[in-house]
This record gives sequence, structure tokens and C-alpha cells, in this order.
Amino acid sequence: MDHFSLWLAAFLTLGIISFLYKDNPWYKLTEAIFIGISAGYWVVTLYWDNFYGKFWVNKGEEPTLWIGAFFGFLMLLRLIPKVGWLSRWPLAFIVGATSGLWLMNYFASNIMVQVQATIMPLFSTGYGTGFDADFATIVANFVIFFGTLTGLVYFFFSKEHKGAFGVGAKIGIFFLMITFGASFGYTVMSRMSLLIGRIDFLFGDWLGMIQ
Amino acid sequence: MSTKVKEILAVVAITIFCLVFYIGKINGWETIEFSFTVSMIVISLLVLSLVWILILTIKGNLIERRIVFLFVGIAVTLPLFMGISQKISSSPEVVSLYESVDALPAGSKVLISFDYDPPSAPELQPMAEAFIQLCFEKNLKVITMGLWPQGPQQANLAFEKVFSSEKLKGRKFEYGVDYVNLGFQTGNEFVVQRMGSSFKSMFPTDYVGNAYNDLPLVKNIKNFSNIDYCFNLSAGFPGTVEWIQIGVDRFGVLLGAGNTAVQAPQIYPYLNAGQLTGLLGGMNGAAEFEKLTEIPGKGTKFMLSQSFSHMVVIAFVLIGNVAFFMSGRKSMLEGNEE
Amino acid sequence: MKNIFSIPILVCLVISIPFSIFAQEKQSDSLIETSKVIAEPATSLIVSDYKYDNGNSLKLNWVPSIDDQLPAGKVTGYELFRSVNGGGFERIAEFPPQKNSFQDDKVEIGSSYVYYIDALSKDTATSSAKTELINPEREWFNAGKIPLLIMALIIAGSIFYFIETARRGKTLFVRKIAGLEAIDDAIGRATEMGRPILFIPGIQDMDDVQTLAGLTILGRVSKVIADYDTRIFMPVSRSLVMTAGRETIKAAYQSAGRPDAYSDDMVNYITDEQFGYVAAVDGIMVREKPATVFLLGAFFAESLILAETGNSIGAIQIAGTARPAQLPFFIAACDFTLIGEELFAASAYLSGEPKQMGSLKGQDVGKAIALIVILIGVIAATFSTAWDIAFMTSIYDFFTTIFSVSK
Amino acid sequence: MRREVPLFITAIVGISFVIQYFIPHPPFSNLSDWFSDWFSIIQACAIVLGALNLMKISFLKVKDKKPDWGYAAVIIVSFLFITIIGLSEGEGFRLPGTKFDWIYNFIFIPLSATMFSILAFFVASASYRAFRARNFEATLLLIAAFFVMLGRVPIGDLLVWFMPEGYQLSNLASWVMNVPQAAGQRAIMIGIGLGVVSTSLRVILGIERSHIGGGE
Repeated sequence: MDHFSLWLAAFLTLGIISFLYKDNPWYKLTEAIFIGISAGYWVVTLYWDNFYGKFWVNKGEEPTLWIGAFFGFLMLLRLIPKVGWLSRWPLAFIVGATSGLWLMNYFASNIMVQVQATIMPLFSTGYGTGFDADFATIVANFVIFFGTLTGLVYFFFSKEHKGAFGVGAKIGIFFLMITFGASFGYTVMSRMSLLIGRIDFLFGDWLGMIQ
Repeated sequence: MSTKVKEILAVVAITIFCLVFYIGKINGWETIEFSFTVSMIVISLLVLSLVWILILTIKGNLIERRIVFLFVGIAVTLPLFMGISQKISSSPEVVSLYESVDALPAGSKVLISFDYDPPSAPELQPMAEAFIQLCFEKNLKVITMGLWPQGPQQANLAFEKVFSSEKLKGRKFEYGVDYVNLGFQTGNEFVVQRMGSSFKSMFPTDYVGNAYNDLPLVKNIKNFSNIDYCFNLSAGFPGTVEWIQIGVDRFGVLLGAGNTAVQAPQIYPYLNAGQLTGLLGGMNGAAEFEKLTEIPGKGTKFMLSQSFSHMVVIAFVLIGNVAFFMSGRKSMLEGNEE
Repeated sequence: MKNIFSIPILVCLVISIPFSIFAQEKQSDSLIETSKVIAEPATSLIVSDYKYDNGNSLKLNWVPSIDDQLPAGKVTGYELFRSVNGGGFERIAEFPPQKNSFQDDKVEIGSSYVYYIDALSKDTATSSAKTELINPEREWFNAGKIPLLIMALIIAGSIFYFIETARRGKTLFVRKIAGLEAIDDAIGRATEMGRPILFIPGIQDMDDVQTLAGLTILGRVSKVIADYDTRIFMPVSRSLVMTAGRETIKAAYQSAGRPDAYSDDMVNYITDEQFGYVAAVDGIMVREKPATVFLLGAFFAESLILAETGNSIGAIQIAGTARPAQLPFFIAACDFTLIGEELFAASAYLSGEPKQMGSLKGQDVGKAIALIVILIGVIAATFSTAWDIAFMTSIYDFFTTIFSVSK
Repeated sequence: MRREVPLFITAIVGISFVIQYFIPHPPFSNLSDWFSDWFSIIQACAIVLGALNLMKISFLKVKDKKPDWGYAAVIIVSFLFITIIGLSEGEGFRLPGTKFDWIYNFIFIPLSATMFSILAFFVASASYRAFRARNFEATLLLIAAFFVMLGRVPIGDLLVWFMPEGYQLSNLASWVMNVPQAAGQRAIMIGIGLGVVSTSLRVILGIERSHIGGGE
């Protein structure tokens, strides 16, 4: 790493950090560089990886790729206002395919698998193992079972959250809150790690103050 | 003195500070490490300033965002200079990951997918290094790839680091025989799906352009059936969830995962359902894994800062709430600066 | 008669004497050899194509070795070997005693396979006969997915049913969703303050259903905005979303009878890069100070920066995502948050159209099924495991079969 | 024509992608592979629109000398700078040692990594200002967060040194993650699954059509 590169990197790093103080010219400059560089980065990446790598290289062997290229061409027609509406076709294609794919993937992985995973014996460590669980496992089993059920109750739309149903929904939201709390804790952990990594760059790699 | 002048002075001061230490670094100055006494003094100062913030807040002045920012910056930076070591525990999901790798016979082929980019490296790079080193220590063969464009680069960095480590310094590792970096391919989860039928169709060449069939390690690998273990380092989409849905659920691979802490909670239901052999979550997961494998690295080194930062966040939540309850709930619900 | 039999026996004995002496000598150095436990091989190994799949599995059945009749017989296990396209045999699996079938999922269409199985005893392995050459075949329907299809049809069917019922004019009750009730007020507030409205549809592309959900809400929201004559702007991080967003807002302005008020400048592309985008949106927020911010779609790490910055400029924020990791921050920093499923329900709810409301009802049927299945399934599993009640076992088996996702 | 064709395409494509899940035979089994390729190509074409849009806005800003027009000029210059270098670099533009790689390492990474790490400050500020125990639910959220945050760093166990092995904060954090947290996640996952199914169905059936310029 030569001096110029290091100082450039540090200059940009501190420019972004300066936003914490307030919106200022240094931040605006780094922001502008960031927008320009990243937009260009994606243009280059998508050109070489997607257009060149997927289409240009294989267009001879895979005739179906021309359909994709045709859709891409329709997309570009937006630049000509008169025929711009044709770009709805590739959009319609993408939306249709996404819906179809997600419908089945989520149905299988999110609904079926998770429902099946919740079906478990409460007093045992596994199915068919007999009456073998200790107290802690039984508690855990009950909590998972109960939490999943009440959590689902919360999401019901067609019933007002009142009476026994309301109690269920209330307990459900408690479980959701614990989940969010755990997520919050883990997110804090993650964010702090990233900051530590960045500070390690500034004081370690750049200034050589820490080992 | 106007604010503008103060600001300019601050920038100049920071620049001079940086220049001095940079020149110092070039001239070979020693790194700084606080002694135990100094560390304790620093810690007490931090605690005292928290108390001060608490008092201010109770008085009804919600301190400015910027002061919170400054405090966090200091509380995370200073521990990096301290040489205090801590006892690291080991969670069951980390142990089970270690055990499943430990159980692989020598010569087994391990596929590591690097699905992250440099911004997430502080959490995931230590895991990558420890995992690869463990593989080499156990004489396993390592194949790397990436669903994120920058992944393979991170893999190369990890290899470099591992080869220069103390334990493996004497040994020779040959590219193409002991390890291969297949590179990146676009297509997100579809890449995994197509690898189910053929690796070669997705990676006709490796990262640096060698033909798939010229690499002795992989040329006989057709698809997942020739892979003994998969490890996925993931920072988002595409990542562990996609590997589970396709790799595990459709092709039956044995999968372990290293995740950023943000992602980890969503992975637990899969862990419970037995779709994963183990999970490293965040920097703490990295540190625990480093302890189990006896390969201390950055995960362990950063743990003190991590501890501090958690304490600071907890302190802030508590201070905010104490003030909230003491000064009547209503008036504090809205932030009151800017 | 007796003698006739005794003669050959005698002959055999006489002949065997020198051998036995010879063997005696030999035995000393091959003691291990003769005391070895040798198990009979498994027989009738048959391989057949697994029906109704993608051509990626074969089924193997065999009769266990006759030495494997009792639980603690000579056989300690089995090992299955396979040769692909006439190549060498490789061990692909091992089984405990008494096992008699296996499904090989790691085969491919276009290759041919031969198998044999070894019965293992303490010391040796005896091989069965090899199977005939077989090629996996691919069929037109994956029978393993029939349960999935049935469940999908039930849930899709109930959504259909309620859409139809609603279309016929039956009013269906849907509970209030706080975040959505607040939308009109939030837009009204922006109008009063004379400040713009910021809409962020997440940072994923059109191949994410959350983005679709965000855009459908945008359709409803921008209709109200057109009515109130407020300014909306929507910076996006994907070019396709820019195109779709423009179409959406344009259509909303048209249906509100104000096509003249629409301009393409309402929707702008910034960059695909997550944090480049955030840096820009942050700047926009601080400089333009929108009165109302909508954050609806797929969000990642940027959720917090956006929500916090929005909070610090005092905007009313309505957020929603199906990514659990980001929800706590939305809950803390935004005024209203749509949690998971509520995001998908929002556009139907906002439209107020009966058929859209019907689809929500259909979703509830899905939840009800999940609830009942979990409830009965857990009871059945508990009783069948702890007290071995056969009736409960069959209920458990039924549910796990119905809810299994075949590969 | 303008409205019907897109609706028709959405419906047909959507239904085919549902069917492909059950029919493992070509051409259905190839559908998802094709879609991934086509989508990649469409994305590559669409970014031209996005990039042109960005350039147009920035250019107009510079031309009209609007406030902050200098930064708009920086956007244009840096965009052109990396695009020209990247496109001239050829297929191996990402390999170590290229100019593009240098830009990536010393401009792109510092910027995005710092932007990412700034989150830490926002987390702290949010926890000071926003995470209030307003009611029982919020309190529960905070308590769960405390246990997890403490239990996941060594200092947590240090705080409860008097507890026996196996009952320390790290064990408690593991329990929270594996039990109540997982239960909540599961409920959310099932709910999201149903939401996706219903939204997809509405789109395929053409009830939901705003994204393609629909409306009644």
C-alpha cells in the first residue's frame, strides 16, 4: 500500500465520518464521489458479468438467451417516449416470474417446513424416543410450541383482538418482541464489530498505533 | 471565535495528529499498549463520564446526538490499545460446527462459499481465516467460490493470511492440488441450483482463468455428491438461507455457516430443524471458534472492544430510560434537538 | 443301511487325517484366518428407478443376509458400492444391520449405474451379486410433491373462494391496522406544512416480492397524494424499480384525474450500491426535510440510518418490511411499523376493494390451518412418543407426510 | 393492448413458474435457469436507463448552476472515470492489480465500509433516544436485548461470576436465541410465507396491477 492510496482511503473514510458532526462540504464531496463511483461500478459490473458474461459469450450456444436480450431491448425503448409503453412487457415478465417462483419457494420453505418443524413431542427429546426429556427440555418445547401458536394468532386479520383471542394475540406480540429484542442485540453486536474493523484500519493500518 | 474557525482548527489539529503518527509509523515507532493501571484509569474515566451524562439527562437535558457519537467512538477505540485478556465461552452451535469439521477424514473436500464483501469483513474474515486454517491443519482440501462478486478476493486474502501463520509456515500448499479458488458467478441462488447438476457449467474457469479440467483437485468433482462438507460465510442475500433452501433441502449437502450477527437470529429456526450442522454468529462466534481451534486471530483481539461497546449501548438505553421515568414520561417521548 | 452310510464317512475321515495334521501346522500361523466371522451376503439386491422424479434418484432394495435375522447376529452392518458409467466401484453409503432399502439421491440423468452391497461382519465383508446396469429416468410429474400440491391448492383455493365471495358483495370484516389508518393523516400533515413526501420502496430489485408490495402501496398512496396536491419524491436504487415506480405513480395520477401534475422527476435512480444510495438519501432528507417518510419494502442495514435520520428531522415515518432483523429499529424510530405479513396485507387493505380484502381472509384460512395442524400434531406426537398410543402415531404420521417437502 | 398484454404475460409466466415446481421435465425444469439468465440481461440493459437518468439530473444541475452544482459535477466526473476505466479493462477487470481493482480497494471499500460502520453510532443514538420502556412489550424487547448483548460477550459472564457453570449469561443468551426467539421467528416466517403467497396470487390473477401502470 503506497502513501497516496492510504491517505486517499483515510481522507474518504474521515469524510463520511464527518457527517456525524453535521452535513458539511467534506461529506458532500465524499457523498458525490461515492454516488458517481458506485453507479459506475455497477454499470461496469453488470456490463461484464451480466451482459458480456451471460449473453455475449454464450449467445451462439444458447438460443434462448436472445429472448432475454429482446426483453432488454424493449426495456431500452423507454428512451423513446412514443414506444416507451413496450417496456411494460419485460416488467410484466419479471413480475410474473418473481411471483410464481416466490409463491412456491415460500410456500414450501416458510410454511410447510416450519409447520412440520413445530410438530414435536413435548415430553421428549425427539420423536419416538419415549418419555425421556428433562425439565429444561420440556420447558423449551412448551415455549416454542406456545410461542409459535400465539405469534400466529397475532397476525390474524379477520378477527378483532378481543376476548380469549385478544389474550392469545397479546402473548403472541410478547414473543415477537423477544424476537425483535434478540435481533436488536445481535444487530448492535454486528454494527459495533464493523466500527471496530474501521477503527482498526485508521489506527492500525494507517497510523500504525495499534498492533 | 466563530464556529467556523473552531471547525477549521479542529480539522487542522486532526490532520497534524495523523501526520505525526503516520511519519512515526514509517520511521518504525512502536505500537502503543496501555499497561493494566492505565487501562483501569481509562475505564474509570469512561464510567465517570457516563455518570455525568446520566446526571445531565435526569436534569432534563437530553444530550446531543453528537456527544453520544463521540462517546461511542472513544469507548470503542480505547480498548484496542489495552492488553487485557478475557475468558471466552463456547456456545453449543459453535461446538457442533467444530465437531462436524473435526470428524471429517483427511483428504475430504470442503467447499467454502464467500458470500460477503469487504464492509462485512471485520466479522466474517476472522471466521474464514480460522476455518481455512483448521481445514489445512486437518489435511482437508479446500475449494472456495463466491455468490458475491467480491467474495473470491476475500478468499485469497484469507489464504495469504493462513499460509503465513505460525503453525503452517513450514508447509507447502499447492494451488490446484490442495486448494482452488473457483471465483464468482452471477445468478444468486440459481448458481447453487445449477451447481447441483454441474460445478463445471457454472465455473468453466477458476478465479484466475485456469480451465476447470486442468485443476487436479476439482476436475473429478461433478456436483455436490463429490463434496464432503460445505461452509457458507454470509452477510445477507444471497447467503445462508439460499444455501439451506437449495443446497441442503434439494441436494442434501452437509452445511455449516458463519453469519454476520444481524443475520444470525433468522438462521436459528433452521439450526433447530437440523438443516445446519453449526453456526458462527458475528464476531463473538468468530472468537469462540478461534478458541476451539486454538487459532487466535482478530476475533479474539477485538473482543474487548466488543464487550465495551455492548456495555455502552446498554448504559445508554438505561440512562435514557431512567431519565424517561424520572422526568415524567410524556415530555421525553420526542427527541428534542435539531 | 447303517453301514452304507458309515463307509463314506469313514473314508472321509481317513482322507482328512493327513489334512488335519497339515492343517494343525497351518492353523498356528493362520489362527486368525479360520476364526474369522464370515457373514452370508445380502441377496436379491434390486435397483429400480424412483418414479415421478427429476431423474435424480434410484431405489435399492435387498434381502438382508441370513446371518442378520436376529438383532445381535453376525452382521455388523452393510456397505453400498456403486460404479458410475462403468468406472471403478466406490463406497457411497453404510447402513446398520437389518436395513433393507436405500434411495440414492446422488445420481444423474444420462449416466448408468451398477451397485453391489457388502454384508459386514466383525472381520470381513462379503459381497452380493452386482445389479444390472440402470439409467435414472425423468418423469412428467413429481409425485413426491403431491402433498405440497394439495396443501397449495387448499390455501390458494380458500384465497380464491373469499375473493369470489367478496366480489359477490358480501362484506368481510378486517381488523384495523394502525400503520395504515395513519396514512391519510400523514399525507394531510405534509400538505399543511407544505413539505414533500419521501417514499422508499426498499433497496431490492423487482425480483423481490417485498418490492412489489411496496410499489402496490405506492399506487394507493400516490392517488391520495394526487388528490391533496402534495409533492412526492422517490429516490430508488434499482433501474427497474425506477421504471416500475414511474408507471405506478403515473397511473395513480391518471386515475385521480390529474395526469398533468405527474412528472418523471418524481422518481430518480441514484445507484445500485447500498450505502452509496443511503449516503444520497440521507443528504436528501437533511436538505429537503420531508414531512412524511414511507419506508416500505425490503430493507437491510440501511433501515436504521434512514429511520434515525428521518427521526432527527422530525418526519412522521411509516415503515414496513418482512426482514425481521430490521424490524426492531423501525419499531423504535418510526411512528408506525408494519410487521412481516402486514406489509403484504397493506395494499389490499388500503385499496378497500372487496376482492382484495377477500385475499386477506384467505390468508387467515392458511393461518388457521397451520394453527390447527400444529396443535393436533403436537398433541399426537406427544402422546404417541410418551405413551405409545397407536392411534396418535397414525395422526402424527399423516401430518408429517402431508407437510413434508420432497426434494 | 397496452394494458392487456402485460397482464397476460404476468399471468402466463406466473402460472408456468408455479407449474415448473411440480414438473421436473424440460422445458419446465429449465424455466428457472432461463429466468435467471434473462433477468441478468434485462438488469444490464436497465442500468443504462438508471445511469442516464443520474447523468441527466446531474448535468441539468450543473447547467442551471443550481445550489451545490459543484458536487453534481463531481458525480459526473467520478462516474465517467470509473466507467471508462472499467469498460476498457476487459473481462478480467476485477483481478488483483488492475486499475479497477485499485479504485475498488482504495475508493469504493473505504466509502462503503465507513458508511456501514457509521451504523454503530446510529445504533447508540437510537438506544439513547428511542428505545424506551413505554409499555410492557417494549420492556420485554429491551430485556431480551440486554441478555443477548451481555451474554454474547465475555464481560457478561464476568458480571455473574457467582453463578455456576451452565447457568451463566452466555447460556441464557443461547437459550433466548434457541427457544423464544426461534418461536417468534417461526411465527413471523409462516406469516410472511402466507403474505407472499397471497400477494403473488393477486399479482398473477391480475387483481393487483399498479406496478405495470394498471388501475381499473
